[in-house]
Amino acid sequence: MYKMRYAAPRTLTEALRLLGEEREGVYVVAGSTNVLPDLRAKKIRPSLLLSIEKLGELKGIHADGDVVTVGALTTINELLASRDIELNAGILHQAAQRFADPLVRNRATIGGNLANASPAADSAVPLLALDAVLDICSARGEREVPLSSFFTGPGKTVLERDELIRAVRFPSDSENQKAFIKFGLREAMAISLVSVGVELRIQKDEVAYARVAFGAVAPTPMRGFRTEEFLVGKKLTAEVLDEARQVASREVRPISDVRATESYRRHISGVLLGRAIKMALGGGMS
Amino acid sequence: MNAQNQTNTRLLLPEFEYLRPETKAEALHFLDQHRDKNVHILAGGTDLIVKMKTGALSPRYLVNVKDIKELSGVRQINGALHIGAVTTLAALLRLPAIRSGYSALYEALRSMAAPAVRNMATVGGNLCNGSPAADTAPALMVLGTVCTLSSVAGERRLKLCDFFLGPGRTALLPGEMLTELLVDGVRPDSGSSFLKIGRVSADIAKVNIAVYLERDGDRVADCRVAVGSVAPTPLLLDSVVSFLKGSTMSRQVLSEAGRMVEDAIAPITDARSTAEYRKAISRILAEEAMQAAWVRSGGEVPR
Amino acid sequence: METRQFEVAGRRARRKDGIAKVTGREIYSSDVYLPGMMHAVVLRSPHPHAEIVDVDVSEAERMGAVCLTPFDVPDTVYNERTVSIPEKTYRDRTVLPKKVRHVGEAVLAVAHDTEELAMLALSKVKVQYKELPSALDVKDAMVEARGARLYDTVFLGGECIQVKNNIACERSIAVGDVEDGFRQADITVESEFEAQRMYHAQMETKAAVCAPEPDGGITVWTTTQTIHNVRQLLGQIFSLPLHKVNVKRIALGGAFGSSIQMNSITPICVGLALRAKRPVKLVTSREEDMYDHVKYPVRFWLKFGAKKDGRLVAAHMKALVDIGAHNIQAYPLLGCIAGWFASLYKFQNLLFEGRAVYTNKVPACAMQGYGNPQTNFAVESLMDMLAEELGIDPIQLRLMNYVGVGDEFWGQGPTVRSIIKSCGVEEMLSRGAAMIGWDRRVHPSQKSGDVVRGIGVARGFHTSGTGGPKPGEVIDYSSATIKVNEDGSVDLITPVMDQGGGTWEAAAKVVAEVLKVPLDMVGISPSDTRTTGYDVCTHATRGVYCGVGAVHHVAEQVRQKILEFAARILEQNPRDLSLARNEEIGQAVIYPTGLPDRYITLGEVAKTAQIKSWGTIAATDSYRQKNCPPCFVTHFVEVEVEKRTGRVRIVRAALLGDCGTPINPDMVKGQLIGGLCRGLAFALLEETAYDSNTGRLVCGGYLTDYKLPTACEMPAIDDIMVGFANTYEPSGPLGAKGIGEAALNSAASAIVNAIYNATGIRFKKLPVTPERVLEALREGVAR
Amino acid sequence: MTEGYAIELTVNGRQVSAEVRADETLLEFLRTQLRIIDAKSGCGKGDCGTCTVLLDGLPVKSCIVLAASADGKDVKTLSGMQNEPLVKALQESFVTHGAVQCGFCTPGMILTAASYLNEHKNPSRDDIRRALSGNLCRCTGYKKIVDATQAVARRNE
Amino acid sequence: MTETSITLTLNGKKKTLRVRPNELLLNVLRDRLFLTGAKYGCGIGECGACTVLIDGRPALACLTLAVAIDGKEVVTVEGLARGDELDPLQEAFLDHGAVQCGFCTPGMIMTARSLLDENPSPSEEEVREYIRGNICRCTGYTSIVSAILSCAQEKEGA
Repeated sequence: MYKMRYAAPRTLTEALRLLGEEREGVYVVAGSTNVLPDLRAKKIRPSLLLSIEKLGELKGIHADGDVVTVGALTTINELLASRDIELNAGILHQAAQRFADPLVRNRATIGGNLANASPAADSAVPLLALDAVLDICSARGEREVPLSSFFTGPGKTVLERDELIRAVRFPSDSENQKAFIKFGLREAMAISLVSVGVELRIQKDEVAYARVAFGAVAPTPMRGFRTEEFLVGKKLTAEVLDEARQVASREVRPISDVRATESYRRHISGVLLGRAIKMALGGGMS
Repeated sequence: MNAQNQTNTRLLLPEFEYLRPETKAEALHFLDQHRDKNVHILAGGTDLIVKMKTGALSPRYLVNVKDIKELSGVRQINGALHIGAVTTLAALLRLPAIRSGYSALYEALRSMAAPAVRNMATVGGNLCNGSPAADTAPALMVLGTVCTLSSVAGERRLKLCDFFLGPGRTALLPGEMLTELLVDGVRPDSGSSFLKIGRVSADIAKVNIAVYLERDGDRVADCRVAVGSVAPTPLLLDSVVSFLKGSTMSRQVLSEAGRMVEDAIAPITDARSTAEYRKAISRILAEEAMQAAWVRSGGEVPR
Repeated sequence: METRQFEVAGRRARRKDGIAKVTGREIYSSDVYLPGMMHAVVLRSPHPHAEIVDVDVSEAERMGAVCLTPFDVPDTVYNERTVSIPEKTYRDRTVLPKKVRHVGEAVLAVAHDTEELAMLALSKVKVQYKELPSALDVKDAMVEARGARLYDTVFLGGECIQVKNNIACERSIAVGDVEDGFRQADITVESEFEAQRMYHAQMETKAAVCAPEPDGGITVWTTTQTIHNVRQLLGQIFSLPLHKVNVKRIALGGAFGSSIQMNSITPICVGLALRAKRPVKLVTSREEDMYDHVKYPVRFWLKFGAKKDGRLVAAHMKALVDIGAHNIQAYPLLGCIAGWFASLYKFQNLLFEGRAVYTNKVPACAMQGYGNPQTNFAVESLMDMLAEELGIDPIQLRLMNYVGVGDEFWGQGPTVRSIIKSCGVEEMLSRGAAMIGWDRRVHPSQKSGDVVRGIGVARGFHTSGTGGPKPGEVIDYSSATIKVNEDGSVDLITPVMDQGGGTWEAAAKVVAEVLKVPLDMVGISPSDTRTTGYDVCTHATRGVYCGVGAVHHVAEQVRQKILEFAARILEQNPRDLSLARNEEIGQAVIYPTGLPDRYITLGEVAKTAQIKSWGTIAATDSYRQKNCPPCFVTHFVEVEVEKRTGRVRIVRAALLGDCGTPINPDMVKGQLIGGLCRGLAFALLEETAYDSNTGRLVCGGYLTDYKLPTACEMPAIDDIMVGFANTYEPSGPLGAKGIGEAALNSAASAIVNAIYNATGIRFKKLPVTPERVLEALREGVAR
Repeated sequence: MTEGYAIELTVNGRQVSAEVRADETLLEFLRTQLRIIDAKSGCGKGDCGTCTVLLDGLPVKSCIVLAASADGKDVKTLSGMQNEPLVKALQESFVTHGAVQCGFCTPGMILTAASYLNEHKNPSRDDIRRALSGNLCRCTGYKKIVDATQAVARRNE
Repeated sequence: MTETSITLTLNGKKKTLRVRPNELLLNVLRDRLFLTGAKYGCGIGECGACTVLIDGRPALACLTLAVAIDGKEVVTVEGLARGDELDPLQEAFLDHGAVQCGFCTPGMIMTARSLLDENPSPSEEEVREYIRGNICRCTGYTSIVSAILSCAQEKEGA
């Protein structure tokens, strides 16, 4: 008979120990907003639910100088409520506002959202745009992984079985101009059809720095490297924007599913990119 | 009935600690450990739990000995019965040896409560409860039962007739537990009998009486007579014994002995019966029990 | 036998609630569990008589308990039993009186998340009493000088009246001229008799669950014989409009009268729930229950005058009832005792003087018979004494004087009378005599040995309901709703409670009989006070005669509608249609009379009525019976007395019942045998004795020392013979009358008469315990 | 040996200790073990909000919260907040504004509204709509729910 | 008070519960598991309304500590019928009108069940003796005794 145990260690060391011991079938739970539906749908059949909720070490938001560190257990609503985030990672703040719904935001954690590796993960897109880095730990030690190389496929990441995300770090983006747009089927509780985040710095009318990220248009949330390349050094004229849209539409690798078709997603990706850039620049086009 | 002592037989209040020793030794250890702290042994619970519910007892520690294997069951060692103290009444009733050889005990057990209670209640519990009306008491007394009282200090043996000191009071010392009853083997030409009168079939005795007889031809070679519910403790009636011993059995002897039983006791009037009634029927029961025991010992029905 | 004309009534069938009951799935009030429910316990008085000076529940409240004290419940003065018209109803109590009048009277109540927490909180409550002189003996009570004064004033109807010498009420009723009657008598006999305080010991202790509703109303599940009277009392006490008080009809674990009034805990539970704004459950412990109610104990003085030939010419009865601390309808009780007395024999001239007196003991209330078994014990004992004086066979004397067909019968005191239309007295006396072997009966003087046997007879009766041609002082009517479903099955909705005797079965059978549907096509709907019309109470043996009478009345209306709808379909005149039961297809069928092949089923009629939008075939109505026919019983009992121990054993019994058509024969049988068992308890075993110093029950309220008969006290199966009189009550549903209370009424009397026949000793005080027998035998020997 | 996980928590103000399955949801625990039924089960995967309860004061969807993770926490359902003025006000306002139709979403809706109004003094209709966006209602079209909530918000100003 | 985890087999299913020492089996069955078949009648073992089978023999749930049934097998009236198929005794109680108010019925049936398990062909006397701890206030027992006897096997040679 299938049995499942539950453990809620109080220290990180204890959690990592359990994680290390339990080879097969251990499943890490934080806010459980994804775990329970998956359990019910029998998508997962863990032998141990390892709750990390009680690990104080994984909580809290620290902004020192130009680096912001967000504990993996930070809930989306905690992000929203954080002045530091609003000031230093506005794009993340914007994304958080569109994240699921107010109730889920009270439970869902940023670490969970990333580890779950949904192609549409709403927090991934802004964090990619923010060039975020993950602090990953295990009983064996610590390592850091750029978010851009964290995702390896739908629900897949570079996380080893015995590893936990401890925190997310990213440079403060206070002087960048940025925008996040989520395109879903409804205002709340929607899974994105496409989401786009951009971070730009304009110097002498030219794009000096560009970070572009897309959600729900590839097996993983993705950086729009080609689009970034295309943008850097350019003056953002209407023509350039038009072209940027096309670059983006070509760069994304969407599929057709219940929510939208591939071609529609490609098209929308371009459109959203344009809007995002305009939003970022506060419509101030030259 | 005031706020402090109002009872509620629907539940037990959380006023005690529960200890469940695995072995006799562990049980004795617990008893010793809490000897001064109002510790009580829980076996069948049919008396103890009732007393707790009705406010007659409020133990601080309950030591549940019901499941200790070494304390239950009956062994027959060269004729004699070694009865574990937590053997249930039902288990004893099912024992062919008791049915065939120890009529008094068998009849006492059968007269008690009802099957559900007999499945729970233990023989040791019935005795240690120290009720003057305990039905197994007179039966086991006339059968010459010796009890083993154990403590961490060791064991001691005591005649059952010396075990009862008063209502709810026994010879058990703090830290002691009744662990075994030893009943002699059945002698040839012997017989025993138990009789009881209650208000209804399943009831506490108004009077109960047990008789054991050894017959030598038409003479009573030896005998014992015990009565319950007529004094602070179950009584062995030596006066009657000395009269019966050696006498040739007859109707007159029976009725004389019956009269002596009636004279020997000074019962009280309570919720269950009156002193007068108890005296009157103790005589009747005595006669009938003596006759039954006599006949079982192989004697003729006296005329 | 008339019952043969029926296809369902009079035949054995499994009771509809049977499966639930044998599988443990029947839900009684004590089995109701609601989400977020609190559990309550009641603090009860340790004193027989005391004022409550002050209560301190602060500590209990600190523990999170919700408390209800005499100082925060409505002080509406009410009588917990509704039976008489208001102007004849005495009222002396409130939900939580500020003065306790018997040990065990509720002082205050405490609710918490669990019963255990409630108990712990209760132990922290402090109450300050001012003890008052108490009266435990009824004779003392009547001498106010001795200091006990339970009430200064009580209410009678609207007016406030003085209480003197603790006398709750008195009634004097005369027929003809008793003095003159005794002057005509050739012979008189007289004696005193005493019937004890006996505890109902219904298996389910009192229970109540109250859920406060979001609209400010309440839903109540409680042990009761009358959901509507409970509803009205609760509405009155808590000033709630009745539509916001819903009392659910729910299975009852026995009552025997103990739930004929609203249980004392019911309003306490409601008060707590309204305070806590959470559902509250309150179930009494057995010891509390034994301190809550008891059978009316009565002391009689009775005198008969008769002619040499045995014809009665005068009778005079004085009855003194020790009602305990509250007057739970003692006034109608006195009237009923008069009626039970007046309606047993044709005394020509009679005088009844009854008095009910308060004492500081558990309040007395109805217990199966409402004074009838007590009265019957006195009358039937004195009839045997008279028979002996006259040298007439007891059966002959009874046949000579009994009240029968054409005579006037008092169904519930002097104001509820009707003419008897069915009577099986003669049949039962003769058949019973044969069954028991009356001819073997010899005079006690001819018996010897340590074990003697004796045969006794007693006849009794009870009313079937309290209907009558005139309204009288007693309320009685019932209601019912019957609807035919679209498949031809039938829903029956009745407010009548069933204590287990089978009233609901009878109702279902009557519907099946009248509408010709198979019994298993009749469903007894759950019901409550919101969905039903009024029914006074399942008391006075009225369940079948009155309650099912109303069902029968409504069923006839539904029958008419069925025929009218069928007529439209068959294009016939309703009068030309026949309604019949067709077991093969399991339906009632309707066809043009004489053309059974052209039938349509009731299901088809109902379905067509739906499709064509004619409406549902249904009817709702109320109905009052115009009579109160007596259901007669006769008990023949053979006892064995062990002279050396005084023990009495019933060895054989012949139980005869005249309930008109026995709609549920095996249940009528069950009632008669159950009656014998409780009669045995009443005659030989049970009494709630009090400690004269403390006013507490000697048994402490525990069944350890209040012994109930077990299976071993009853005679063997083959030694209990049951017979039904072959009668038909024209005014009853399918010719039925009641049986319930009658089943007990003459049982004890027969046992006591049998003991006399065995020993030659006449016992006039119940119970006849071995102690009393032995004592009497010894005195007898001594004298 | 038990597979159950022992938890102790406060539910509607009362201490509860119980054993739960590892995969038992808080909703399941409340409804089946404690028989608290004002939290409803609408979708079982966090999509509808009828199961809303307050966990340490925050509204959450109890169908996607593990019962085990409520260990040591404080859980409140609507029935446990009957005496809170704001909740009372919302309940009355919902009734007077006809914001209740089938009523199945109402407990969750009121809980969410209450916890939001506790934090935000004078929200706009949009704020309220966003605050309630995790609670679905199929009957009312939300307008009257927002009206009812806003009416209370105004009173609280 | 400390809670203990106990495991019992209840009506054929393994069940693990945390109980406190003062909790009575009857209250655990009724208040916590909502098995309300066993009734409270007197609380002190005088009426038998709470009779259940513990390890196959009748016992009184009102006098049994829940902690003390760790590892034991408990059968309540709810566990008697096999699915929709009633126990022969349940059928017999229905057919013999042995049920009136029904409050004693569950305990009565459990006691009768164990009687027939111990002694498949009891005499009427044996039946009465065996059920003497189960009080019924309605029926006068006759119908109950008949119902039980109707389930008894013919004695060999009888």
